[in-house]
Amino acid sequence: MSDVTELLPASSAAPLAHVLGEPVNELPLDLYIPPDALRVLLESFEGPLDLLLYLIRKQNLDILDIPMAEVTRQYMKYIEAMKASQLELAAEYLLMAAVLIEIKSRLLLPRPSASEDNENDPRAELVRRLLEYEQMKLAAFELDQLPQAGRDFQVVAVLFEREMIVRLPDVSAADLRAAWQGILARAKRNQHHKIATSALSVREQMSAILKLLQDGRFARFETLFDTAQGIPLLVVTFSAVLELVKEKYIVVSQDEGFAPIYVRLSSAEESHEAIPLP
Amino acid sequence: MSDAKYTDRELAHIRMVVETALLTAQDPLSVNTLKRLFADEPPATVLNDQLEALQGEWSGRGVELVRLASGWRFRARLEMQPHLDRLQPEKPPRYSRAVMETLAIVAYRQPVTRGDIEEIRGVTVSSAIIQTLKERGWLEVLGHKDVPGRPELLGTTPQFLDDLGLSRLSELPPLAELQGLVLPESTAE
Amino acid sequence: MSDAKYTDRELAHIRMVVETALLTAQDPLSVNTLKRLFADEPPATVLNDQLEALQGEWSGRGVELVRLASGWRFRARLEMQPHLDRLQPEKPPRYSRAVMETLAIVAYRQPVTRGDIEEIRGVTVSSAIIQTLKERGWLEVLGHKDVPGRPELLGTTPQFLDDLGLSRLSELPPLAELQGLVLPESTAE
Repeated sequence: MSDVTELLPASSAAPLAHVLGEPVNELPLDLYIPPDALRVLLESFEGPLDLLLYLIRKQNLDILDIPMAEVTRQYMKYIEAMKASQLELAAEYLLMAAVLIEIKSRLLLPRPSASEDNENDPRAELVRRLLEYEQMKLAAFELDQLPQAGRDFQVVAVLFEREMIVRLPDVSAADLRAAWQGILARAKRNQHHKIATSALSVREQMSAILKLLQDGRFARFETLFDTAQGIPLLVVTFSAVLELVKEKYIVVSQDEGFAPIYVRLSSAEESHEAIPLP
Repeated sequence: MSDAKYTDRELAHIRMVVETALLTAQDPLSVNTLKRLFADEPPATVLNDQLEALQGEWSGRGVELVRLASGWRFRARLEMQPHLDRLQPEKPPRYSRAVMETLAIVAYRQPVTRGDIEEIRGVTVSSAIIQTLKERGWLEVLGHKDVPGRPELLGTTPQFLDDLGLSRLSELPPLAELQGLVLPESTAE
Repeated sequence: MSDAKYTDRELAHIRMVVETALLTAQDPLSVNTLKRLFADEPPATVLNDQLEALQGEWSGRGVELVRLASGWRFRARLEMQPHLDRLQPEKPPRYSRAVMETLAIVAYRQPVTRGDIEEIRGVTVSSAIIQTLKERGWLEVLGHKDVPGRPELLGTTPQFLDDLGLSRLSELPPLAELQGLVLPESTAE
């Protein structure tokens, strides 16, 4: 954070902003806003109309009495400061400065006749816009005061279960991919989770071997391998066995050298019993 | 009365079915929708009578039956919210002033283009603001203005009124009187 | 009775708040949750009495108050179904995100334990989710991992492949292409 910490147009008591540690309690009448306060200013006002309304309402700025050269010079400074980040917004404030200057200059010119109709008053259009904006600003505030569903009141949501017709959700392979995208998106946020893609075939073989051993009996090591399916599958199957042993899913045993090798599920004899929680 | 065709028992049954439908519905239900609950559709007058009877039965309870823009809905009374908030501390966020001002302009001046909104607010209106309000189901595109670029004409949805507990746009808070703003009298003249 | 401490009026208020909370809740509410509705939490016996009173008040109506394993909830009675069905042409049901993610993890990473799934999802996986998928015939227990607690090792079934129209697991969409397609979920508010 910079020294600029706060600017609250709504409250007259609190400082408008802090610039270089010094509280700014009111906007100077000549429109000059210290450049350091500008960022906060832009965040606090919804735009040049909002700022102008504030100046008129709270600071009694007379829009007819603005020193043009000074305002122009200052606005150019702001534009310079804003250029890096918010050029579009800067342009809007610049346009407002131009409008003010135009009004002032037209007022200085002699009027063609002594007519009193508003159409010749260069202020009329600006006043109309300010009024319209203020009306909408107040309306927005009023709208926000209305109770909102979900925020200020809840709607009734009684369950209606169609128990008689059980319809099961359809799932497609694409849904699975979408679900995985969801996991990835979260994992990117929680950086500590690493989700790597893995060669499915080893995993697939691991499941196949576990299914083969599901009856709980010992199986001869060689029965796990289907020699008819080619060498790649044999390699994958062997990797799967190693993985299963490493992760302690299965136990491989051999009584003595060159004796048959047996494979079984870890503690298969208990595997269908409920495990009491510790 | 058209109700005369129905026995008290039949009316009580209609009331029960309508109540159940409203309690389980996600959204407000119109009288026309409620008719469809019945194989033998009762006339609107009968349903309206029963809806008003239900409204009476529910008065003074924690939940009320209200008539909104798109139909009837049960909702918790505002006084219940402090209790309900104790169960769900995370509330939907409040919208920023930029969002609320955009919403107000659409609500009071519809149909409007984004350009109209920018003209009134004096600043650019980001697509994100419009998108937020569309996603909330409060703004919709009513058509396109027949000018170069064919900009979208935006308006509010019935759901906007429903969510604010209003039955029509004319129930929006009245706008402040325009002549209320007085510019400082010029000292130059 | 512990209810003696409460006046009839206080009990009626408790009943009204509890009823409102149950009518607006998405999920069943346990007595412990219902207690939290009140700044000054009433004892469970008081709440149980009021819940039973409510259950009585609602009997014979289109909606009933039922006690489930996870708590109390209102639901429409089955007899109302023919009416309600006329209103909402069926929307195809969908599994929740939690169920789909669990299924995806088992499909791609099998054999896995529930702990593995939780590790990847970063959140607890309820037994109900696993149960849903087992009942669908899509997940099965392949064995038990030889670690403390001996957790179940889960894998997908042939029926899962059949139902998704796949002939083998390697026909699942490849995951490698997914990297970079998704942005991290927003952590803002």
